[in-house]
Formats: sequence, structure tokens, C-alpha cells
Amino acid sequence: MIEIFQYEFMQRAFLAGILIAILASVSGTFIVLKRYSMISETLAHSALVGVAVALVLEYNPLWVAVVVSVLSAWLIEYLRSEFSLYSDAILAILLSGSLAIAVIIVSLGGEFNNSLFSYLFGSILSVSNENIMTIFSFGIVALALLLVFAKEFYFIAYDEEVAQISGIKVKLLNYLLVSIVAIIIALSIRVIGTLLIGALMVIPTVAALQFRVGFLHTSLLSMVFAISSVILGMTFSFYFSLPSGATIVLCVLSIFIFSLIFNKK
Amino acid sequence: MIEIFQYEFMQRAFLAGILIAILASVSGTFIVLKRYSMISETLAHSALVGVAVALVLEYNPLWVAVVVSVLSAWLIEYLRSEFSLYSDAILAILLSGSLAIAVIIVSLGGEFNNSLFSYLFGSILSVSNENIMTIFSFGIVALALLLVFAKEFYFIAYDEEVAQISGIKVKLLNYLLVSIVAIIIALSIRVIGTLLIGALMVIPTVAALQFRVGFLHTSLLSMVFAISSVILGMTFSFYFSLPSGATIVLCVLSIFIFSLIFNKK
Amino acid sequence: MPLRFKIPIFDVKNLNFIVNGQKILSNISLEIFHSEYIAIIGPNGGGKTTLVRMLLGLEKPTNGSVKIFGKKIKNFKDWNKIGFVPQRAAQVDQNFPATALDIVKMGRISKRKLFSSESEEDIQAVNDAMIKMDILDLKEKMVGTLSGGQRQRVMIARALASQPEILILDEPNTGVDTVSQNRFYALLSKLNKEDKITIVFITHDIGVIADDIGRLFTINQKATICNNPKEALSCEDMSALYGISAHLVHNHKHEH
Amino acid sequence: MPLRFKIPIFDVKNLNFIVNGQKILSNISLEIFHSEYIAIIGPNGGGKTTLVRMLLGLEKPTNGSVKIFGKKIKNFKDWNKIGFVPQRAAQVDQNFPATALDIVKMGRISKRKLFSSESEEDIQAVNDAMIKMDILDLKEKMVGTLSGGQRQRVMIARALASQPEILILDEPNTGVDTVSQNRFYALLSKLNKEDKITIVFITHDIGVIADDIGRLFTINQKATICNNPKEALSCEDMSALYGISAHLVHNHKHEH
Amino acid sequence: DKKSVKNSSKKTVIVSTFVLFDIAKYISKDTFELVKIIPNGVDIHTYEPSPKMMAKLEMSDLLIYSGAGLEPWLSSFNFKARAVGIGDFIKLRTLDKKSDEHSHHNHQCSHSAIDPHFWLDIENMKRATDIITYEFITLEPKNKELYLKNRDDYFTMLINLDKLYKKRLASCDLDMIITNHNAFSYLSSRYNFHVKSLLGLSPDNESSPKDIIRIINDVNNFNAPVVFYENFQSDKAMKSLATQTNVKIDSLHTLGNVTKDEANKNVSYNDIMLENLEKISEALVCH
Ligand SMILES: Nc1ncnc2c1ncn2[C@@H]1O[C@H](COP(=O)(O)OP(=O)(O)OP(=O)(O)O)[C@@H](O)[C@H]1O
Ligand SMILES: Nc1ncnc2c1ncn2[C@@H]1O[C@H](COP(=O)(O)OP(=O)(O)OP(=O)(O)O)[C@@H](O)[C@H]1O
Ligand SMILES: [Mg+2]
Ligand SMILES: [Mg+2]
Ligand SMILES: [Zn+2]
Repeated sequence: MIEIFQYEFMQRAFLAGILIAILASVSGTFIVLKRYSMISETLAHSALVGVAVALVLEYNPLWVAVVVSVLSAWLIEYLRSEFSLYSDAILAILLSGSLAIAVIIVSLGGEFNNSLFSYLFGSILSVSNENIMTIFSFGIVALALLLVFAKEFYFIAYDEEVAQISGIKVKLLNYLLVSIVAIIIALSIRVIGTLLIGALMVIPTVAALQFRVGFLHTSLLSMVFAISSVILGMTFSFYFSLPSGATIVLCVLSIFIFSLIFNKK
Repeated sequence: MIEIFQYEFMQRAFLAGILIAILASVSGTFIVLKRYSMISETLAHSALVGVAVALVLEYNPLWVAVVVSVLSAWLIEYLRSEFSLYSDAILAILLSGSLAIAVIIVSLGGEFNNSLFSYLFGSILSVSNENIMTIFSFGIVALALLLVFAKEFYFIAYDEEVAQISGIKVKLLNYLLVSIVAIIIALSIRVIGTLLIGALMVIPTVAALQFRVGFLHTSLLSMVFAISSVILGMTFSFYFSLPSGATIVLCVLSIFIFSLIFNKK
Repeated sequence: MPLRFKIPIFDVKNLNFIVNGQKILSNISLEIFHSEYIAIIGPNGGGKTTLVRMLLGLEKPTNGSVKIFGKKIKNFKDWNKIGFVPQRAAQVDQNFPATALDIVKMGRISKRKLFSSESEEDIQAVNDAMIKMDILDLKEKMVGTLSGGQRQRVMIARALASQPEILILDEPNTGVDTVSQNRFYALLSKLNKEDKITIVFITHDIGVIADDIGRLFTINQKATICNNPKEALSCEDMSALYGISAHLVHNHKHEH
Repeated sequence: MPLRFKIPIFDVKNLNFIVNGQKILSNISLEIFHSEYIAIIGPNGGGKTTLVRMLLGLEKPTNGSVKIFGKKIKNFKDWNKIGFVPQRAAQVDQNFPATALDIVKMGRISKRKLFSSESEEDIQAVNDAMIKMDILDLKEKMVGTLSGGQRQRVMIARALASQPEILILDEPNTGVDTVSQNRFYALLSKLNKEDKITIVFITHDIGVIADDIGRLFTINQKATICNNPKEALSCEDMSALYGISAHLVHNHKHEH
Repeated sequence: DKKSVKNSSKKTVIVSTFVLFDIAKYISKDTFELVKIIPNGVDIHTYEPSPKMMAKLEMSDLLIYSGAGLEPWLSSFNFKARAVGIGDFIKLRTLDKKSDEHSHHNHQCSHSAIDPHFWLDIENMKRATDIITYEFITLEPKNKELYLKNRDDYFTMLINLDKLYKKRLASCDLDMIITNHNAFSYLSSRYNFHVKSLLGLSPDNESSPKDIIRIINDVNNFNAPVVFYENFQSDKAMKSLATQTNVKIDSLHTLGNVTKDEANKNVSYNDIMLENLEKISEALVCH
């Protein structure tokens, strides 16, 4: 086997990277269309509130972070749908709010043995088998839900009111979508870091949108872009000794730039 | 004089806070309307690239950060106007891209004596007279430009093409606006932190929008909200020993929640 | 006469809608029955769109009740019996990744059972709808690049593809060219007469369809219901509605 | 005859527009002169909007040239002579903080000198425009809450407020109620006749204004220019344009 | 009553970090109102002060801080009283690339690679103790004797600590320890061992595959018994390394700050350094 696969941590990194690339790109299409592109930033900061709470109460930070992220995602969806605010503004507001609350909890609760912010930085190279199992078992469920309701999500992204009149359970599906995304993000940040999950959700989709093809092809393209960036990025980072996450992001960024130039009219 | 003003640092903090509240809320109205709500997050991360470059080349981090932020803002505007991408997606992409580049510079350029990220955290309590002078002298110019071209910015936010046909220099003004915003952000993050500047740009405006009044009143309301949050937040943080930045954010957040409830139909 | 003819499809009682102290709709009561063809007219801001949105539960009335098939809106489930083309249907985000075909296919989504894929029937219905609106050649075009009128036709085709029993159209053909408009009016008339589809049609172009429609609602805060549309279109009534002297039917210059 | 009458306001030569290998506009040449009233018609997707956008430099032609007042578009500076109502003008973000008055005032912004505030003249022009479009009572309403037709009227008022020499309207009155439409047609005719304003008007409602207009351009990929509109509106020409038998002028049912 | 009068007449001295607090407390005993800015259990890299703390700072008679970029929230503060940045008075180490550093001569340049953890070197500690003692004497000359005596005691402690380190680390099988970040260059250069670190000094560095392979190879080649992460930093990367290589994982104390538990137990600089010594000697397999 070639050198790159002779290390177990590299095998795990490839596996986890591809899993997350699939999950992120499939959910990312809807996220971008709903103007939720920054949701991973916001939910990452909400997760910090969860971590802070967990540290104060001495719970398991991961699961509290997942719960707080999902609650925050519901709040985002609630504000968007009930008050018809700009979705990007809601994300900005919740990001600031979460961070402020986290900072205040830290200042009141004191005592952490761990930098709160280190929670936001994962490394795809230190993924454990356990991590992969968690992502895999959740990922299958998430992917199944995303695919079964893909057409509905698509219709909703296109026009919520018409979708509702057509008998689609818009509210339920909206909450379902943000919940899935929140769980994907909360599970991923500790494993691969906010940077990577955010980039894999948004950039492949935006790159695919440049080709101006229908929905199905856009989704497929975006998945192809995400997976190839992971593979290319990991390979480059291996042979040129670069940080893996950042290298993957640069790869997906290059694909994006290429898509822009290629499709410039 | 009351206790809170007996300390010079509190006087400086109030002064700087109110200055930045005015600047942020006036520019924030256009930022929110152009769906650039997350621009402070993105530009803060672009500033990190500047800081990393400055540290490697041994330049002054502040000014390199300002330059890189402005360049990044131009890139955002270029991508939005030339490729008509979603503005929130562009911000997400540039945020990821900047962070990845910063991480790679750090990994290639060797060592930094402290967390690069500490650049993103300022404290309004340690503002120096020099900081205030910088903000003030730049702020006057920025404010003057924003007010002179307010109507034009407003028209452009409403409909770019029609504004252009009406003889408004849309391109020039768009670049001017993002440049002003980029400089405000780059100067502010080191002084008061990304958290605070981001919150003061977006939340007061969104709160003001809930009142559904015309442009002038929306701008005024948003300024009132921003300034009062600074004053309230500083006061609370003083008497309850809370971190000032986070407390100000919680205040402006409360005003936002109040606006939502008050205007719920 | 079967029983369903007795239960009105829409049953509106004493509907009021007040926003910021301003009365938008005032004490509206009306019933719409199966296989009726109803036109709604009224001046801009008269409340036509608001009324239709309330019929569909998209807006909550200040007071009064709306029933669909005898059920309260929140208990109504059979939404796929209803096809709706909203007034602002053609507002499409330029970047949205959808071809005209993708959009028309959306009309079938709610018909589809979970896990089942596209059936022959789906494909047939989509195709028929596209032929009816004459947009087969736009199939593969991205909606973002369509002209205003082309887009409007795609939206109507989406509603037709769902093969609804009730078709609710809020000025669907604004911006559609004259020839296509006439064809569309003929199509509506045919759907109503042959397929017994109930049609609720908001339009300003009442003159053209006066022969086809069964009843006419004029909405200007209050509702007036005319069972004989031609009669209602006399100048006297219209001037009351629009506030000035109006010639609705005979308002076009023409040569003979 | 003053010199300005000799230089065409718009001078289009051999304009072609090709997207993705598809010809949208093919070899269009035309001139528009001062104080003309020109109507542009054509089927949906014919290229009317595209042509107008090229006249205004919003879209770049694949080849061919457009001159305004004898200047290339990029050298043209006097934009505030032009009032434009785009086809999708009424697409307004629900949250945008603007009253109807705010929008109409936008028409004055480019007239204003740097640092100067609102003049008497500005206020007068805004008021006049609102009266003309009959929207004075909507002054303080947020555009997001206006009805479709009300909003369209606000957009037209914004263009009128700028007191342009040239008014370019891309289906501005779709969704405007019948009575207001007729009033609007009369207004256009008056602006053209009395104030010598040049008007370029894309519409599907050609029958109604046939008497007012000077020349008619029919655009369906290629352009046909008729100097005598009434003549052009015979069935033969139209059927060539729309591809089927068409009655443009006399297509409305009516009673006599 | 008498006590409270005496209390209020005490001058206030503010210190920023745990180590400075340890020195100042020992030297001054109870002669100053001594305040530590960074609360126990907070990561010094992400701390934000409250107005009350800044008020204390502004009203204080003396401020002693580390410098070298550890207190960004002080960076532009206008001090009224005297403020002493210890980092300005001692030779700070600069690091090259990540991984092995060593050989580097001690010059103080403005290069970005300054290692701020100067307190991990006993000589620097002596220097800091001297500076603090001198400042205290200037502030309260009447206690000069007391301060000098306390300083000598503290010196003795430091010297003993130094001897103990030298003795315990004299003969070891290995000459390197493996850590997450390289925060221990002061220790390693003084006691002649190497620090192989996954990442550089900066806590937000990200590793490349080669970094990991390098460390895995080091662990395997040298049979390292344990890998370290620093307290207050994420243990995730090292945990993953430890499972891959089947070695123990432990934390090393950078003394940037202490947790509340440690503070309650009144742990001192000496205690922590001794604990670190145990861990290091185990990692180096010393006899
Ligand atoms: N950027 C583009 N990419 C692809 N096709 C385009 C683009 N712009 C315009 N078209 C195509 O050009 C044709 C003409 O469009 P245009 O909007 O000019 O039509 P129109 O005459 O204004 O029609 P309508 O009466 O419906 O407004 C349409 O078929 C449209 O799909
Ligand atoms: N949410 C709201 N807030 C304030 N006013 C509203 C709101 N919704 C509707 N209105 C007002 O109600 C009136 C009726 O609007 P509606 O859209 O129903 O008119 P319409 O009859 O459909 O007109 P058009 O022919 O122009 O489409 C308008 O004056 C509008 O301003
Ligand atoms: Mg309407
Ligand atoms: Mg058009
Ligand atoms: Zn440190």
C-alpha cells in the first residue's frame, strides 16, 4: 500500500473526512439556499455555551454541546419563520449572544481545566475509532432523512408558502433540517474543527451552483467537490507537511475559484 | 461625581464605547440591509491573516491587519457584484479561507509567542487615550462619509440597478462602504474585540427594523439602541463585576428581544 | 346531487382583518362551492390577496372563521387538492438551482408517497402541464434566466401539475403575453367546464372572462357578491367599487 | 428644428446577444429620437427586457454598439435624464425599512447636489408624482406591506419624481387595477405630448395605447419597426410574431 | 477596629499571574493588599477583566505583570501607578521552528517566536524575585529588612529546587519528552533535555500528518513511556497519539495559572515544580 495509507491515523482521517464531506455537502445545499451559510459559525459558538455549562455542572461537554446546538438551531428557525427576520442577521445575533453568554458563564462559574475555545479546534488527524463510530451511526440516520425528504426540503427552500399550501409539513421539516445540521455540526467541531465543517458545508455547494444546472446535478457536483477536496487536501498535507484541515479548506477554495472562472460569462 | 466615573479607564471606556456604538450602528444599517450581517466575523478572520503576515515579516500587526481587512472587503464586494453570489455565502467562504490561510502561515512561518486568536479579543476597559484618538480621528471621517452618502447608500441597498440608472456611482460607493466598514472593524477588534463590534453593528439595526418605520427613524432608533446598550452594559458590568464586552452584548440582545415582543403582531 | 355539493369548499363567516388599527377586510362572509368558477376583482389594496391568503390559512383573521370542506383550517389535511399560484410567484432568487422542469415537478411532490419514486403518472402530469402552458421548450432552462412572462407560465404549470380539484390564482398572468393569456383563459374555462375543477381567480382583466365565470366577488374592504357577473359589470357598481367612473368591460380601444 | 432632434437619444447598431450558444437578440438596429413615444411588444421571452437592459448598459451585448445621446454608454454621464421602471421593480424585501414616501424620494437623490438637503423643488416633484399615481394616502405605509398593485404604482412614482427627459418602462403596470391603468396610459400620453418626454414602453396591452404611440417595435429575437402602429397591428403581422393567430387590438370581449 | 485601620493603610499591589503572585505573596507576607488579576481556573490566553478588577488596578500602588504578550488586555492601558513588566527585564527565549529547538542562544529580539513561559527557568525566577523585592522596598522602605529576608528564603527554595532538578535528571535513559505544545523550552534548555512537540508554541496551531508521524516515530524509537499535554490546553491530540502508540498520557503544568482546587490547597510554585519534576523524570526514565 502506498505510504499515505500505512498509518492508521491517516486511514481514520480519510474515512472521517469523507463521511463528513458527504454529510456536509448534502445538508449544505439546503443550508446555502436558505441563506444559513454561517450556521456552522453560530452553532459552534452555541456549542461553547454548552461546553461552559457542562464544565460548570460537570457533565459531559460533548452531549451538552449537542443539546445546546440543537436548541439554538430551533431558536434560529423560530426567529426566521415567526418574525421573518433576515436569516443571516439572526445567525449574527445568535453568534454574538452565544459568545457573550459563554464568556459570562466562564466569568461567573470560574474553574476550567481547559481552554473553552480549544473546543472549537479539532484536528482530523486525531480522530479516534470511537469518533468515527459516532459520526457513522449518526451520519447514516442523518443521510437517510436528508435523502428521503430531499424533494420536500428543496421545495421548501424554493417557496415555503406554496410548499405549505401543497400539503408539505413545512414547519416540521424546517425544524428537522436544522436539527440534523445542528447535530452534524456539534459532533464535527470537536472532531475536525469549526473551520473544516463550515467550509465543507458551504463552499462545495456554492461552487456547484456556478454551473447553473438543476437541483440533482448541483447536489451531486457539490458532493464530488467535497469528497475530492478531502482526498486532495489530505494528500497535499501529507506530502508537503501542511496542517490537514487548512489544506483541505484551501483545496475546496481552489475548486470554488476554478468554478467561478470556468463559468464566468 | 458618581463612583462609576471616578476612574479614568471607565471614562475612556464610555467614550470609546459610545464612539464605536455610533459608528457601528450607522454603518450597520446598510450592512444588515445588504445581507452582510456576518461581515465583522469574516473581516476579523481576515485581519488574522494580516496579523500572521505582520508577525512573520515583523511589521506592525495593526496596520497590516487594516490593509488585509480592506482588501478582503473589496474581494467580498467584487464577488458579490460581479458574480452575483449570495452575500452570506461569500462571507462564509472568505471566513473559512482567511482562517485556513492564517493557520498555514502560522504553520509555515514558525512560532508566535501567543495565541494568534488573542488578537480577536480586546477589552473596552483597557482602551488608551491613543486608541481613542485613532478611533475618533478615523471615526469623524467615516461618519462624515456615511452621512453625506447616506441617501445614496440607502438607494443602492434598495435596488442597485435602478440606483445605477439614476446616475449614482454604485460601484464606487459600494467599495467605499465596505472599505469604511473594514477599517472600523479592523481598528475596533483589537480595542474592543470582535464580539462587541459584531454585535453593535447588527443587533441594534435588526431591533430597529422591527418597529417598521421609515429609513430615518430606523437609523435613529438603531443608534439610540447601540448607545444605550453601551451605557447600560458598562454600568451593569461595573456594579455586578461582569466582563464588560459580554455584558454590553447581553444588553443589546435584551433590547432586541424586547423589540421583537413589543412589535409582535 | 351528491352530498359534496352541499358542503361548501370554502365557508367564510364574518371575517375581519385589522392591522395597526386599519381595517383591511370588514365583515366578509362568503361560500365557494364545488366546480364553481369565481372571479375576484377590486382596486389595488382592496384586500383580494389578503382574503385569499386567509382562505388558505397563510394569514390569521382578526376575527371570523374560515372552513375548508367543513373543517377548520388547522384540521384540514387534504392540501394536495388545492393548487395555488400566489401573486408574487415569479420572484425567484437568480441563483436558485432549478430548471423549469424542476419547478413544475414540485407540483407532484406532495402527491408522492414516502420512499416512492417518480411514477408514470407523475411524468405524464408534469408533461401535460408544460404543454398546456406552452413551456416544453424551456424544460432545461434555469428559472433564474427566464423572462418575466416565461417564469409566470412555469409557476402556473406547477400548480396545474398537481392536478388540483381547486385552483386558486392570484393575478397569475400578469406579464404573460396577450396570446398566451387568451389561451390561458380558455384553458381555465375548459378545466372548469370539463374537469369540474373549482377555480378562484383574482384578476384585473375581468372583461375578458366575463362570459366564463359563474360568480364575481368584488372586494374593496367589504365584499359584494354578484351571481350574475355581466349585470354587476355595469358602470354604476364599478364606480362605487373603484371610486371613479369606470368602464371595466368596455374599456379598450378597438377597431371594428 | 433644434440640433438635439437630429442626434438620436438611443442609437443601436447591429446588436447581437448570445447566451450559452442561444441567440437571444439577433442583429438589432434601431434609433429612438427625442420626444418619441415608442411601444415595444413581443411574446414572452422575445427579448424585450434584454434589449432595454442593453440600452441602459445593464447587460453587455455579444457584439454591436449602443450609443446614448451620441456617446458610448461608458462615457455617458447624464443618467438623471433617464427614468427607469424595471420589470421586477415590485420585488421588495419585506423587511426593508422604507415607506412609500422614502421610495418616491429616491427618485430625487441623483438630482441632489452633494451636501445640499431637500429643496422645495424636490418636495414638489415627489408630491406631484405621488398625486399622479394616486398614492398620496399610502405615503407613510411601509412598502413591504403594500399590495402588489400599490407597490407597482410606487415604483412608477419614483421614476416620475426624477422628472426624467426619457422614461423607460418595462411592463410597469402589471398588477395595477384597470382604472388606474387607464389613468396611467392617459398620463403617459400627456407626458409625451405636453412635456415632450420621450417614452419607451414595454407592454402586452398594446391595444389600449395604439392611438397614443408614435412607433411600435416588435421584438422576437429580431426587431421589426413599424412607423404606423395601427397598420402593424393587423392579424397577419401579429401571427408571424406570436406564431399563432392573434388578435391584439380586438381581443377583448365587450358589450356595445 | 484597629485592624481595619491598619488594613486600609496597606498599599495595594496587583499582580497578573499565578507565578508572580507566588513570589509577591512570599516576599511581602501581609504587608500589602495583594491582588491577583487572573482568577483561578481561567485560561490566561482568553481572560477578559471586569470593571471592578480594572478599578482595583487603577487605584493600586504597583502593578506587576508578565509582559511578552500574555496580558493583551493590558496592552494599551494607561497606568497611573508604577507598572512593571517582568518580561522587559529578563532574557526571553526565542524558538525556531517547532519540534527540537535547543541550541538556541539567548538573545532578546523582537522576533515573533518569544516564549513567554520564562518562569520555568530558575534563573529567571531569581531575577523576577529580585525585581519584585526591589519594587516592594521602594514602595514600603520601612519593611526593607523583612523583604530582603523573605527574598533570601525564596532564593533558597529556588536553589534547592534547581539542585533537585539537576540531581534527579542527571542520569536518564532518554533525553527528550513529548508534549502537545512546546511550552517547556526554559526547563529543557536548563536541564539538558529536548522537547519534541506536536505543535509549536501557539495553542491554535494545527498539526500536519508529518508532525504526527514524527512524534509517533519518536515515541517508538525511544520507547518513551509517556506523552504530555499542558494543563489548560486540549488533551485531544495527545490522547489520540497515546492510544495509537500505547503509552501513558499525563499533563504537565505550565504554571500559567492554577485551578480553584489547587488554589484551595494553597499549592505553591515549589509544589508544582516538584510535581512536574516527578513526571519529567518518569518520562525521561531517570534513575
Ligand atoms: N443570462 C441569461 N442566461 C440565459 N438566458 C437568458 C439570459 N438572459 C435572458 N435570457 C433568455 O433570453 C430570452 C429573452 O428574455 P427577456 O427577459 O428579454 O424576454 P422578454 O421579451 O422581456 O419577455 P417577457 O415578456 O416575458 O418579459 C428568454 O428566453 C430568457 O430565457
Ligand atoms: N401585514 C400588513 N401590514 C400592514 N398593511 C397590510 C398588511 N397586509 C396587507 N396590508 C394592507 O392591506 C391592503 C390590502 O392588500 P392586498 O394585498 O390584499 O390588496 P390586493 O387587493 O391584493 O391588491 P392588488 O390588486 O394590488 O394585488 C393594502 O392596503 C395593504 O397595504
Ligand atoms: Mg393582490
Ligand atoms: Mg421582460
Ligand atoms: Zn502559554
